[in-house]
Amino acid sequence: MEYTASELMTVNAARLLRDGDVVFVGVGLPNLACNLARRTHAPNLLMIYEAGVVGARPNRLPLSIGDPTLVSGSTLVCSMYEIFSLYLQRGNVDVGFLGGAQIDRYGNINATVIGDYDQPKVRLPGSGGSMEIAAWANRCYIITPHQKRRFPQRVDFRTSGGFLDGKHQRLESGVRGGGPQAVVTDLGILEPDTSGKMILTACHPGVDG
Amino acid sequence: MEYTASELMTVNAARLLRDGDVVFVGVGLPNLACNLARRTHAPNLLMIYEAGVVGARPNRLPLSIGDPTLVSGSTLVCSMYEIFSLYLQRGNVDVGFLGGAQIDRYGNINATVIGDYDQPKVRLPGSGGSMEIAAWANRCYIITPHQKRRFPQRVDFRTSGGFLDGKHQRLESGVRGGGPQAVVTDLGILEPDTSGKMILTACHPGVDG
Amino acid sequence: MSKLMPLEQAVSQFIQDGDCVYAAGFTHLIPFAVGHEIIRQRRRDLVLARATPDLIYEQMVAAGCARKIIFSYIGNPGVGSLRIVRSEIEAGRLEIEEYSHFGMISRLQAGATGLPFIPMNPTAALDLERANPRYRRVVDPYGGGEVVVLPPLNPDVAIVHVQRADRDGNAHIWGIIGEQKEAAFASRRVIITAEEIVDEDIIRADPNRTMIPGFLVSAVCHVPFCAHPSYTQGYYDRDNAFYLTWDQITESPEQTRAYLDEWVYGVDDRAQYWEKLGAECHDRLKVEPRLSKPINYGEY
Amino acid sequence: MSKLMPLEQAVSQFIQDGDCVYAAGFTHLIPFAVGHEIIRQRRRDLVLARATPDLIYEQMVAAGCARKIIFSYIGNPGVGSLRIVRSEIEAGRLEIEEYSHFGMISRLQAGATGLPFIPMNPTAALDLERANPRYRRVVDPYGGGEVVVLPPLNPDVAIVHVQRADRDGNAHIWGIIGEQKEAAFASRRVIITAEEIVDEDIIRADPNRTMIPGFLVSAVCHVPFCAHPSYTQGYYDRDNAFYLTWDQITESPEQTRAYLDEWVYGVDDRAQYWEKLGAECHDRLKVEPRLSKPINYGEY
Repeated sequence: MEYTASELMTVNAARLLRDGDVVFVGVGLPNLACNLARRTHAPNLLMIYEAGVVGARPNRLPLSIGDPTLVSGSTLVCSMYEIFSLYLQRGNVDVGFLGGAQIDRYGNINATVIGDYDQPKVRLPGSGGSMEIAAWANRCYIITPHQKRRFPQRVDFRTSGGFLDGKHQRLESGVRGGGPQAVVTDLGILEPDTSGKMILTACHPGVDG
Repeated sequence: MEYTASELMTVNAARLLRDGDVVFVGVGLPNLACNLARRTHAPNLLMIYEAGVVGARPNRLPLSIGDPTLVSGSTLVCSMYEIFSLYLQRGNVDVGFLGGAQIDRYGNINATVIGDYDQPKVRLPGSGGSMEIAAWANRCYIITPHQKRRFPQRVDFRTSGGFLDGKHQRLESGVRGGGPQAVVTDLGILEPDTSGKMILTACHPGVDG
Repeated sequence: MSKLMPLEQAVSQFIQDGDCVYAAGFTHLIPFAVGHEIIRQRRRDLVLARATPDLIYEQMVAAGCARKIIFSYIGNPGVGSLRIVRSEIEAGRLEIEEYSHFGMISRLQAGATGLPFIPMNPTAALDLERANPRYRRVVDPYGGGEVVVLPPLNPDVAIVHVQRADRDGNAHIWGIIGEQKEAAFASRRVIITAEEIVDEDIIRADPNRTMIPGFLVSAVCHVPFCAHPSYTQGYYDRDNAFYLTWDQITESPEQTRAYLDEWVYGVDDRAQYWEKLGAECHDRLKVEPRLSKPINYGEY
Repeated sequence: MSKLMPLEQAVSQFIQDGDCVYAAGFTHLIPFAVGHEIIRQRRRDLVLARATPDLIYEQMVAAGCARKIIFSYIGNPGVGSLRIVRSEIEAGRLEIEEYSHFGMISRLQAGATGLPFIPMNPTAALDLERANPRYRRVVDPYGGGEVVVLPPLNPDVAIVHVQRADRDGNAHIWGIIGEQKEAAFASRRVIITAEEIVDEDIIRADPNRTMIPGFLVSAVCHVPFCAHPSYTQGYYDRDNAFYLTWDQITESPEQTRAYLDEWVYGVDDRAQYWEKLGAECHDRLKVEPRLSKPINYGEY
């Protein structure tokens, strides 16, 4: 059977979802993974979009996170303040998906800037919803292509916090969510060890671990 | 022409309203006064009810502040948190009406308790919306029958603040609203002097000032 | 996942002695049928939270269900006082925790949004702040002034009556929407009662109308006329006459007991209660239709 | 009191050089026609606030209207980066003030509700808090932990596109409702553009649908297709193709200038712009109806 790296990542991300999970969905791969999970092992998966849509049933693949196909036929639409406060901050979100330009070994993510913040080499899009998703979703999954430049020792800017400088630091910080539970790449899956370091725990077929 | 004391109070209260005023309306006499003003000199008066109704056009006299006749045909309905925050706290309310069991000479009102708070002689209904209306509406009008027991030197409990112990105190407190602008009774009208004391400025016909 | 069950089961399963209960609804949609079922199941030591305790909590207090009330206005709206609640407080037999409306609703808002406290602008009326130690002050870190703050209210159970819900608990509410949404998100468990149980397609045909998502909900109960003597916008009118009658009933403890015996203990459920109210009452509370215009969501 | 006027007049009268402008709408209802009119009227030194600057602010930045942007995500949603905004920031020619989405929207919420600051739970990602001095911390007076706080955002002008409004500015919005309400209440002036101007009876037939009350509104403008290449739920689709095309256009300054010359400076108003888009585009963005069911408010 043939498949692309992206299809493999989608399948692996879908497998991390459990039936009944409330998922804060982004567009692209997480959206595909959620729809795959909902049509296979997790029929009661509830998809929430940061645009304020709950229980979407899109008829087409949305380009943007605020596509009208997410709204028509959904269960509930609310304001952005509500989706971030009543749903995410209140602790009603089980799973969040994250990505970014740089990810360090503790799952901290940079989506803001390469180089210095005030004189950036490369200005990236910034946090969007990710700063709070990383903090408050019960479980976070990071999806990213496995390129060396994406995995520096230390990210240039912590847009969203993983285990900070070690799992104890996240616990001491008192944020409610459990932090990154896995990094899904096109080569395999990394999971945190007891100290919060991301360790390769699965290699995809044909990859030399 | 014959009229009751209550009708006279209604007319006098209506006269205090200006065209275009946004009024936080209570049931009973204030509701009548607003409807009278809207049908005479203030056609653009906007009535807001603490139940969350904006621009009501009641077909009948509502018994309660949450009557369904206030909703059908109104301009906007929102939640209680919104009516108190987006409208009242934000400074969008021009006029509030207040009443209470006791009113002191500085327009402070007691609607909470006669006697000691922890061992009350008479337990009254409490603040409802009045604590914030008194503070944040641009102008407040107090409507009350003119009975001696209602005008003590000092109220047993300050449910809502008028000029406190003098106009300078209210100014120093930094609350946004202008405080009580008049007390309308069945005998006449009292208005604050420069120190914030309520002084009889008008006597109704037949009343011996 | 259907959560549809009889109200009797929902109360028995999700409301325990000692719970903090928030029966939502500002004048509108007050879930009287649930109050009556709680009385019939003889729950005790409840902490009853509501901005306006109204007749529903007065009846529960009269029946001995409550240890404490949390409130912001204890009157019979448009009529006068709540005689029983008032005399129980004056006698020192009912614990109180008191706020202004905005304070009460702000506590729910903090509870619903997961905040440890919520700020309000000061009002210059300090006596309630002094009387209730939950009111505190915090310095504004930008201007140097102060704000008044309150902690979240997170009831054990919210009871929310709605016009229509699907079996999963997704609920449409219109008319006065008071604090239903905030109460549902703030509480650990949510019981929904509905005038109508509808197919999820009806809900999904107007997602902007949905105020409560089903995943928060523990039980969905089909209880037509649940709100009487309060009302359900578009379904039946407020029974203003009963609010006036209640003022007379509560003039004596005997009359109050007789009312509870006949109208609460004496009926099995809301269907029997409504039947017993009779045709004159049904006619009086009937409402002619006044429909909104449909809106177009578009087929995308 | 009718506030109906042409968009040209509304922009000329209510948007001044140096103003802080909030063009509302998360993906949905983005008021592009107003952005173009601002470009045509050559406003300068604007502070452009929006959670997602999107193409509307990129075009205004390219046209030289902006001194600064306040934002939480500068991408071309679903496509990639906003090349011009990005390069202006990298070149140090555009001042920035940056938040997360929740921080940005919380500032509007504080502005809309009249609070001096608003609390959020900490996120453990400290770099943005350090980079933007408006982020501060306050000790929770109940638990001893800390909250992150932000001050209110009170723009000079909010621009809000809606499905329908009456002449007074009372507006119905459905579909994604992002931050329109908060932006309107937070701002000193509000410009409403509407796909349809309707009789007030249409608004009053469904008061729970009204998000913005007319008394906040300075101007109401009838601007069909105002949102293209964004969309209006139920009226026309998002022009995803244009979002992809824009990514190519902005590969060179010449192409960008040519676009502005042809599609902004080269047309008088939105009606001409829409006409110029042509039948193929109109057809592509057409939407088949999908109607909500009417609800019953009742005749009381």
